[in-house]
Amino acid sequence: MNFGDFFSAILWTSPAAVPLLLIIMLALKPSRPLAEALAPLAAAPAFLVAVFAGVGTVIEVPLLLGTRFGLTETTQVFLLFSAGLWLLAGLYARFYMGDGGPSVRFFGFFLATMCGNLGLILTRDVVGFYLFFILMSFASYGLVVHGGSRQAFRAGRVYLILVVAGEAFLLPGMILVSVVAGSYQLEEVPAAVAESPLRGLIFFLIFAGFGTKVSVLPLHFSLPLIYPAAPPPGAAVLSGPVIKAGLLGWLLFLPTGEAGPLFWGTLIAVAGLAAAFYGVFIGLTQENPKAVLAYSSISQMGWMTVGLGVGLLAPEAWPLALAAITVYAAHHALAKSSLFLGLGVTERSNSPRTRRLALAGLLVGALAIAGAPLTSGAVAKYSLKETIATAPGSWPGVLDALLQVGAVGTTLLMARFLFAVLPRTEPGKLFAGLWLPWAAQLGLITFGILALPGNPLQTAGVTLSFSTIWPVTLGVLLAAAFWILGPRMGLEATPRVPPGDILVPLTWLMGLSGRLREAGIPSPAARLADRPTNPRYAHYSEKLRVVYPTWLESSLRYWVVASLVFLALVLTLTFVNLSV
Amino acid sequence: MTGSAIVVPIMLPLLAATLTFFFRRGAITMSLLTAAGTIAAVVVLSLEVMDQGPLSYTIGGWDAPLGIELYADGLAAVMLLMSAFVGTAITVYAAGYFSGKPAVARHFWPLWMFAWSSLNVIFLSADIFNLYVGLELMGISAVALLTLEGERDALTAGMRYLLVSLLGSLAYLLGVALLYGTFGVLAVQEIGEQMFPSPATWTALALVTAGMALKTALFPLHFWLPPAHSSAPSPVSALLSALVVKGSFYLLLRLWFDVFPEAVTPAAGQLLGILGAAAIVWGSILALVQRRLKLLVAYSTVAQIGYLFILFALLTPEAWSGGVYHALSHAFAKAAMFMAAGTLMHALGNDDLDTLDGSSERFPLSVYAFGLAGITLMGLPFSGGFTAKWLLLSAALETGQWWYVTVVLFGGLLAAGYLLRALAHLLTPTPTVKVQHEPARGTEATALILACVALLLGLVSAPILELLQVGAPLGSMIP
Amino acid sequence: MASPTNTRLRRVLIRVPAALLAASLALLLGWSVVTLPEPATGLTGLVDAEMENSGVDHPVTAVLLNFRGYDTFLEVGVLLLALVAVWSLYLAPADRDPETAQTPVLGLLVRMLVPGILVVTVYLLWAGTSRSGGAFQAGAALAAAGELLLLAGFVRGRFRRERLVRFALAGGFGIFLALGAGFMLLGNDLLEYPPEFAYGLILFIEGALTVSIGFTLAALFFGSPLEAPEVEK
Amino acid sequence: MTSVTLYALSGMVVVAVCVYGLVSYPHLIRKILAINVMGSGIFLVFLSFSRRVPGENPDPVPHAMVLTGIVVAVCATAFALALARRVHEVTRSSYLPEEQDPPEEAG
Repeated sequence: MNFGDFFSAILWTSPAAVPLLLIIMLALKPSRPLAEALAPLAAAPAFLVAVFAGVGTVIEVPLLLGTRFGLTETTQVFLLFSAGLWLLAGLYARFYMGDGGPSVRFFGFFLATMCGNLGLILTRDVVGFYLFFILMSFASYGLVVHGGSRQAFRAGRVYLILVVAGEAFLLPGMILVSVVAGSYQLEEVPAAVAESPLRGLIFFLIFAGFGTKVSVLPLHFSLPLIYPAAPPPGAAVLSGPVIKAGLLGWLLFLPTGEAGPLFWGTLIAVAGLAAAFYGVFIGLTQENPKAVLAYSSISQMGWMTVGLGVGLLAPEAWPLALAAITVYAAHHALAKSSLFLGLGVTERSNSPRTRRLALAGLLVGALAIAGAPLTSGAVAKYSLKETIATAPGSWPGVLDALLQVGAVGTTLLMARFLFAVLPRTEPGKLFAGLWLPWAAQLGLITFGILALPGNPLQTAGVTLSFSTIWPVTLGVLLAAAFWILGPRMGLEATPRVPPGDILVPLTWLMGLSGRLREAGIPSPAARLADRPTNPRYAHYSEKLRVVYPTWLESSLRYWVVASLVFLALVLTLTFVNLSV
Repeated sequence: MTGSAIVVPIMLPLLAATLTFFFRRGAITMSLLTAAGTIAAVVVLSLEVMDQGPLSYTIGGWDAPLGIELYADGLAAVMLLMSAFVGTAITVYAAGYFSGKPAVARHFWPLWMFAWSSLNVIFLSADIFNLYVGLELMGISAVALLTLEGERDALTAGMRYLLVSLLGSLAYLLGVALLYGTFGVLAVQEIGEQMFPSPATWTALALVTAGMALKTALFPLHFWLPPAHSSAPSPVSALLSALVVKGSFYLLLRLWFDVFPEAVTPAAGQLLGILGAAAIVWGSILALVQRRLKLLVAYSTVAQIGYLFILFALLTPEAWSGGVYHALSHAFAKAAMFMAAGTLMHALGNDDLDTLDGSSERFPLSVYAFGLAGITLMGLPFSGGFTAKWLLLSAALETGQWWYVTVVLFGGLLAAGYLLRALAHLLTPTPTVKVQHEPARGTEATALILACVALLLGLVSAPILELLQVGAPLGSMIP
Repeated sequence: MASPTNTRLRRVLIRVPAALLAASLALLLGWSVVTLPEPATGLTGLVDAEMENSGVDHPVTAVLLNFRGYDTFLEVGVLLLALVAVWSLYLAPADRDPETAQTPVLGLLVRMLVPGILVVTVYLLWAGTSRSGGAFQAGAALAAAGELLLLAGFVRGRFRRERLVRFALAGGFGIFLALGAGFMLLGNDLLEYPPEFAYGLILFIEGALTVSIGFTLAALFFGSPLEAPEVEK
Repeated sequence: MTSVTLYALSGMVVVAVCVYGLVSYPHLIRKILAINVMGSGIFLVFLSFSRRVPGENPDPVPHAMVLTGIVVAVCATAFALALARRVHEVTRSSYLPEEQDPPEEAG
């Protein structure tokens, strides 16, 4: 490896290596102050790589099982918005967390999650992607439980269960992918998967494995718990770059751009639609603004999933779908995390003036999510609409209508969010350091469209079409009507669904046998659970678990037995060779 | 003169063995110098192998088949690196461990130097009879090290181990006799080239394989291992579990892939694979019910050895590399684990799991070492064990042998079960932790460093796997 | 306790399968021997061709100390290892009290035999270069002299001049090692001797080995010269 | 069958008999003896092979191997006997702990 290679290896690995280095520095007392000062800027190298490093170069780094780093046009966009968000959230967190032990702990997990997130975007090989993905998933746990409350730990537990479940699909999925591709290179994956006889299995494993991160139904139930539990900068990165990593996993590992069974695209599109509307309906019943945002994320990820489904249905138009999904992902990451950062600002606003300003900022973010004209949301919706048009059969008409209806729902959901924020005040110290990153984000959401390639005026123009204006208007009108008329008609008591919705029956089911036992009803499950307490069963269990194995083991130790086994092995090995 | 580095890992420990036998003082210094020299030589050798491909070295100026040659390919280099680094750690740990026991230490040093050189003799030899001498050197020194402290359990375990070891070696020697009778040469490479199936070669294969399976403690021939490894002095437990079983495993690997490939049938490989899978399950089940920490760790070795044998059933480049990588990372992790367990046992008087409650408060470094080593044994991501399991799983999926996937994954879960059970005891807070002896200086840190290396092996797999591909028998892996 | 019947049953249960398996093994081994390929090949031709370069006249000695000197070198290592291993057990020495051990006949016999054995030792050593014999045979004879002396109570297992004895024990291996590796500094391979000195060097090494082997074999018989330690925990 | 094969066969029979002894007699000294004699059986096989090679002189390489093997076997046997003695000193038994002392062999 000559100097130039070495230098570029350093350059390309720095986005993942710098956070790791900072974690080590945080762990060691002497270097801790320096690390604390630098931690907010840990994503800077990634940002620089995203801006300057360019697409197409792939360098090999002799780490892991031989990993490769590089960028494609898609991952460049992912890296750009992810690194940007990590930077903003890092600066924000520096001021939000203050100094001291909790801050160090938070930044430890923050940096580890960042390392995983940025690493998986940059890596160009299966093993690297998988390992960074795992690092990100497990490190996020620390962000979730940071508050240390009982709810936080419950959320963390639910989150971990989903992560481990996802693992169970991902590990075999990833290994299968590399086996069928005969290579660890990501570029070769989609085609290899499409041609493999095992493609159905691989498709399922990848869909479910990354689905836990994307929050596809019914694997969505951790989101409404973890967003409220995490502190605002943590929730911002979880809802921004982290959740998009699951989407990136789908984009990289599913056989996109290849002709595959129609069933796959249909399944994904339907799953996306279900999540899109389910999120809105359940979200409207939430009281906690962060839970509302979580359901909004479920819904919005659903729309991106629809885009992917359409892309699979119409492989020839895949570049268009890919662009739409990428734009949508960037938009949603920015807008959603801006709402979380804004929530933090609003909570700490200590004067009516700052509070009004903060609410205004939230309104901008909410409008962007709703897809109001001149926001990034409108651009995202527009590109999705273009993609939908490429779908085969009667899909375009149906999907287009649903997209517009969905936009009404999203607007209502955002209104629900704003109403939920209004009554809250928790005065605290408000630093400029909280305002500035947030303001930057809002600027990106609104003016960022001007930076898109093409004529800015034209881009602004497409966001002003009838199909973007009417859903938002209708949504706002409906919300206003509800706000004004609701109390008079006694409608303020909307139905309440606990955050995590299906989690409630799930936990109930898991606790069922215990409850039945308490009620005196024996069930097979209860009997199983009862075993250790029943002396007769305990006896058997002890025998099976301890006595028999120990007895068998001690009989194997008899010299006679052991040496006869040895002789038998000699003879068997000979005859095994003979017989073939 | 190029390539002379190859004799250093053999001659330097032998020189140290003679000197430490002869002089009462300075044994630790001599051993540390040996360690440093061995590491330097092995690193140089590995770089040469990486650079120039497999190396041969003629001894006495006589080429094979008349003379004996040393041979170093990627596999040998990786094994030498393993023995050099783990051996150095054992040297450092033992210096602390035996500091208060001059009468035991006096014999420990020459015996350990003999054991160390015997491993390197085996890793480098390209002559089947010379390998027999190496095996006996290893067997006798291993047993003598085990019985060093003269405790009752260790003596009986040592007696059993010696009988096992001699039986295994004699089976091997009989195999050598049959091979010489058939081919009239002793050089590994020549026999490999001439190999053809015949009753004598089948019998030789069976004898050699069974002998090495016995010495490597493959289920159901593992009966001698748990008593031996658990009753030995802690540095010896570490070196037996980490290195000595790898010596005979290495020999088996060499013979199957370099000597016998023309005579082996897939069915024989499947038999070993099935025994390996059984070892994983059986070792784990027994580890789960142990009440003593060192026995638990010893049964974990029984289980982990199972992974090594799966490669014989899968027979792809990935499986071969994965098996060897498992041997490598297990060496570091298990040495660390036995060292940590030994420190705790020495400090708290015994290694009953209940006695060890709360040791994490007094000996956090040892408990960290135990936990980190556990990560590798469970095969969690970013550890050396993960790399090994990834490769084994790839091979199992590639060859469509699904049930090995289940066994490997299930084995990871079982490992988590027994290790977490031990860790739960170590982490249980208790008001009174009675410390009988303070651990010697450096012993805790040594275990921790080894455990960290076992983890790091996951991060830097690529260069090691690349080295391993030099002269690999089944071709190269997925790039 | 097991009743006699029970024990007999147990014995049958053990020995019948053991006999059956051992018999199968015998058949297997016999079959392998009978079916060995003919004509057999060996290394005779190669050894004969290289005899003149080996420095000695007897093919077995040439193989032992030159062609396969590495095996011999390691085997001397095994010998030293076994000694350390036995000593590490701290067995009480097998000393004899001269008062009880020595009858007049034994005393006289030993006095007469030992010098004779020493002569035989030297002869065996020298003979090794041209016919059957060599360091091991000579060493074994030397060891027999040592054992006779011990059994007759002339020497004791716990000796005083420990350094000297240790030198005699480890010297053979040490000299072998030093010479074998030392010539590497001159650019030779390991255990490769300059041809012009080969004969002398081999004889010298054999001599040193004879002393060490004799002492070691005797010492294996003697037990440990060291006081058993207090239990060290 | 040539006399050479006969030697080899008898070596193999010695090995098999010793294997039987090693398996079925629990006394440690018997086991050690069985192993030692088994080694001799293998040496016999080696030596018979040295005469299989056509030609006037026997193949010297098996001789050398046997000489080496004998020394190794002596070492192993010496250590095994010493260890058995030590085991007897400490446990007062000449058997491995899991083996019972059959009456006819006790004492």
